[in-house]
Amino acid sequence: MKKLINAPDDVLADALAGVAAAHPSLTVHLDERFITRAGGPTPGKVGLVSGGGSGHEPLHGGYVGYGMLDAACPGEVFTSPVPDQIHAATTAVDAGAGVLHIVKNYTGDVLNFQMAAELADDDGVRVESVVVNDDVAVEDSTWTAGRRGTGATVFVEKIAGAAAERGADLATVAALAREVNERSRSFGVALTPCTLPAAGKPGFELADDEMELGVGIHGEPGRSRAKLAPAKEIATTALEAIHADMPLSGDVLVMVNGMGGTPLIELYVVYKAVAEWLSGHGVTIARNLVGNYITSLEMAGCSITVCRLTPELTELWDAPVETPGLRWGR
Amino acid sequence: MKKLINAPDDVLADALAGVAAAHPSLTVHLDERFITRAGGPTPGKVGLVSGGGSGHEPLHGGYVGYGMLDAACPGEVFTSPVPDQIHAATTAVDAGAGVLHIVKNYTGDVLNFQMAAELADDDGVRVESVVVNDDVAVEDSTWTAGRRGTGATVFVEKIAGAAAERGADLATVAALAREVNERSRSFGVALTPCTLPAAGKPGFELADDEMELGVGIHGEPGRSRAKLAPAKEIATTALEAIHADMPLSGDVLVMVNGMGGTPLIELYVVYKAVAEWLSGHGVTIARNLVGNYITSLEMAGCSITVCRLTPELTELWDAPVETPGLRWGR
Amino acid sequence: MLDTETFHRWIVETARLVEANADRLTSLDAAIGDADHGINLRRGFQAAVTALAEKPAATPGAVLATVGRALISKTGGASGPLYGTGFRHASKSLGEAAEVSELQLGAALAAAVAGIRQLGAAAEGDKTMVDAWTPAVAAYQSTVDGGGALAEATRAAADAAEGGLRSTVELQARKGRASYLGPRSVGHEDPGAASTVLLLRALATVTAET
Amino acid sequence: MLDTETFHRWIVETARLVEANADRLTSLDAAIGDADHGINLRRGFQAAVTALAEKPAATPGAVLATVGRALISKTGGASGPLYGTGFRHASKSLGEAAEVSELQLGAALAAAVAGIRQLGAAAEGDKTMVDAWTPAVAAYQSTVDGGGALAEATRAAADAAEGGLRSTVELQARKGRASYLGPRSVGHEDPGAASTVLLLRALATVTAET
Ligand SMILES: Nc1ncnc2c1ncn2[C@@H]1O[C@H](COP(=O)(O)OP(=O)(O)O)[C@@H](O)[C@H]1O
Ligand SMILES: Nc1ncnc2c1ncn2[C@@H]1O[C@H](COP(=O)(O)OP(=O)(O)O)[C@@H](O)[C@H]1O
Ligand SMILES: [Mg+2]
Ligand SMILES: [Mg+2]
Ligand SMILES: [Mg+2]
Ligand SMILES: [Mg+2]
Repeated sequence: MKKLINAPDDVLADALAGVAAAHPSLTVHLDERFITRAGGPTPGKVGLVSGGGSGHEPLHGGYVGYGMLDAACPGEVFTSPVPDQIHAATTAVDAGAGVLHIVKNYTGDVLNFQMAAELADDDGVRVESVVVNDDVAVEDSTWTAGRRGTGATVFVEKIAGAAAERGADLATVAALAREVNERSRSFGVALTPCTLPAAGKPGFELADDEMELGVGIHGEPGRSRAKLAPAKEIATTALEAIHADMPLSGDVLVMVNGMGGTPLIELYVVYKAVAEWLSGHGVTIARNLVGNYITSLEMAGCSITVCRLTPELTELWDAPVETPGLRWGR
Repeated sequence: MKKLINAPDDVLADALAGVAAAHPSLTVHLDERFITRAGGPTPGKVGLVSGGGSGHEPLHGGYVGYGMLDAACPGEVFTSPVPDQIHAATTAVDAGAGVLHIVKNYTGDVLNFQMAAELADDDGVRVESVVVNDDVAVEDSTWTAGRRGTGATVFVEKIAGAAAERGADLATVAALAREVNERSRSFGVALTPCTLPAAGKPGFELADDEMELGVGIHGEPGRSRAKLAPAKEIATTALEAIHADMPLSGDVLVMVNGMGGTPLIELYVVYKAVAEWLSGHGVTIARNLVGNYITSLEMAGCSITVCRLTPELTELWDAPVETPGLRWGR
Repeated sequence: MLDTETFHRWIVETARLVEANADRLTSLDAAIGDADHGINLRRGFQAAVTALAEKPAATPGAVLATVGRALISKTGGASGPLYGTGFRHASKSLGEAAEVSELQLGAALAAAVAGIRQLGAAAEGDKTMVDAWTPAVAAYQSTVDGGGALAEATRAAADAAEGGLRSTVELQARKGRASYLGPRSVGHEDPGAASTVLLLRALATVTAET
Repeated sequence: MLDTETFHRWIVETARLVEANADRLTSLDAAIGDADHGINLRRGFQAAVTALAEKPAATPGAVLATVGRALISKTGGASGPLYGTGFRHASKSLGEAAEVSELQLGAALAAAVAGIRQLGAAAEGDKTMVDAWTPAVAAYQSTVDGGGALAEATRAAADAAEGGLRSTVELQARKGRASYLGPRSVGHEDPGAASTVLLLRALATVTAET
């Protein structure tokens, strides 16, 4: 295992201290393990709290700031946060208008946020939860834990964050968050595995000519192994899977996301293929992101997320945002 | 070789097409291989042109836009651009106030920019060149090609770009660019090599417990091989090398830069160590960047760049910038 | 009758077994999950042992309440809330009792599995820790019902958990992270079922001489 | 006397040798540079061949002018401007001549190396292509001065370039990317010197029967 760390057990604490040192706009609660905006809660505004395992940076801590999250709760690497830290973050950001929990659909995240919501409820904080489940690589049936939450989380946090910033109430912000989730789908592909610092060896193995189609953001196996293919074919596989699940049309927001170990030049190669496929299918990319937005440690690969926009969603997407990971308009 | 590409020979063309599709704010001259702002040259403004081998994204194309570059000339992967494309870019962005070439100090880049400057001169375009040479890993003596240009390029492009945007003349912009370069030093460390698409195999080899201290951004060997060390030690080695060459004091701008294959969480671990070392030496980090700003394909590792700020440089750093790779203030 | 000390030893022994088997648990999780189950439980049970050491509990129920709280606060993942809730339900079932009979222990184990099933909404056959817990509790109960000694009953529980663990190999996961794999989840032991075996094996060990 | 056709064949033969040796050139560059010399030169000489095919040159000097321009426009790196400038200087030295004598070729080669030295500011011993060019031009000259035939002189040049290449192994680089290595550059052949050998070997081949 080759990592720029001090000791496997210190990765999260050290990284949080680094975030604290790097970003005066954030307050990092090192002991309780959550990150808030430095200014404290915005009076009257609905608070947005997200969280999940670490190792997906800039998600979630990098999305705390004006126009996006009020707090992020980083768990250990690839492990959901615990109820205490979510509870503490929820209480810290409540400004009387209630708090929205944005939760990626993994049993661990769901259970821990649920327990935290109950604790917050005991304190009289109104909490709504939206569960993000956009990954078409896994079946969504009542016989499974449902789809995984991946790239759409970035869209949900941005758009719900913009609505909250404008003063929308908790029910409205939650409804928007759910709408974004419902209109979004993702598909990921891994070329290499990644290694949990505490485990010291890769979570799975891939032959030199293999890729994992439909990989999860924690390196969970996906739909199938396949021979490594050109970027264009990979993009087609991903978009066909998305399109089969949610027919694409009209204006879309597209993210071509790097998983941490893939250089930007390759993401642009993929983006070209994505743009060509979509325009060939009569779909217009109205907005896009190309870069590392929700990663899986040093995994090589990419995920593609598509959201079918409405004029309202586009406008909220364009609204100013000022976070370490996403910034425009101020 | 595992890459998200279509064919090794198509990487650059495909990536440029992807950049064109992704960024309406840019015009990508696909045949002539250069990137300009979509709006064309800004009347009366000094034009800033940079360029170099591809594979360092977001450098340089990602820094074209308001407050930074007017044009970027991407060469083949890790190969300097050719005079024709630099000449074309120079002519395209000249708005009568002359053009500054920002060149990283490699023989190939220097020679090709020099030839382009002569061609532009023949057309009556005034060109000044600043050669960036901030890498303390290699000796700067009259007996060598001098130091390599690395991370300081980002600082030079940002600060000179801000000055040009404010209407400074060519001599002033060039002098500022040189000042930033002179006040900046870098040191890089690689944990893994990277693979040129056209070569198909890694440019060098590192054992499982080895790192390359002082690595170049093209995977050039550095000062020495060493046993992989904790992040804190690596940061200390880098900062001591920088400090030995240019004693640090006062306010600095620090970049902890990922080389393409290193996850952000590790960069924050390094940033913590950097912040502690600097504050232990009475140096104040006034501004910082943590992320992938000048990469080496999928190489794992990081580089640390420090610039000794002046009030003027800080103000220019803070000025609005709107590029795919760096954005704030608008 | 089991005293507070025995419950304390149960947790220490569980922590020891988890530590010794952490890599195996993580490997199982690598096959059908995200390769952290051993890491999670090690963190959780270390926290439980520390919590008990820092603030010794006065009753068996208090031991389990502390453990449940520590697991929920420190484990993370799916297993943290599930085991934590199990211990809290068991604790409530024991109430303030200073000593615990085999019948009371049986009720506590039943409460634990009920709490886990309620929170996780998993049924038997879903390839989760429930597949180890359910036969274990049943085996304990029937041993006690048949007049077996406490030591016999806990051993029967551990053995049945092991049987339950083996049964998970053939199953397709319908809950938790492994369910994302669909048919590809077949052919592997469930990590949570494997850790449940350790927990019950530890119980059998500390009650072996009672 | 060498005609336009021979000069054309020189470039085609060079392109062939570069193609055949591209991996070796790249490996040499991997050791002390950035592992692209073979890739760069392949691209450059392919472009030169294409340019000559698209717009046939009328004189030997025109051939070299086209090649110089193509190398500068397409190669990139340090070697592109250096070789390109070399060919352009050689072209200027040949002027409009329709046929080239051994004396004229000698002057052209001398002009090439002078152009390269001027642009790159490298001296002999700096571990660059200059270390192959310089003895090659000298050997060519002294063979011709001694009354040797053209074929002999070009072979002597290629052999001397090879000697120059071997001499670079012991040298520490003072120019180009390899200079960043300091003492670690010792013990390897210089890639540009190696490609210079190919260029001169190709010249010897196409002039062997003259
Ligand atoms: N809904 C559920 N009900 C019961 N047990 C579950 C459920 N979901 C997961 N588990 C158990 O949790 C184990 C995984 O725990 P762990 O790896 O620590 O958490 P995570 O899956 O969040 O990484 C599984 O092997 C399974 O036994
Ligand atoms: N200043 C110089 N003068 C002469 N030759 C040089 C000089 N710098 C570099 N070279 C030659 O160029 C070769 C490297 O070419 P190449 O790998 O194509 O370019 P780059 O170094 O830009 O990647 C070296 O091996 C050396 O022979
Ligand atoms: Mg987990
Ligand atoms: Mg090169
Ligand atoms: Mg797990
Ligand atoms: Mg080279």
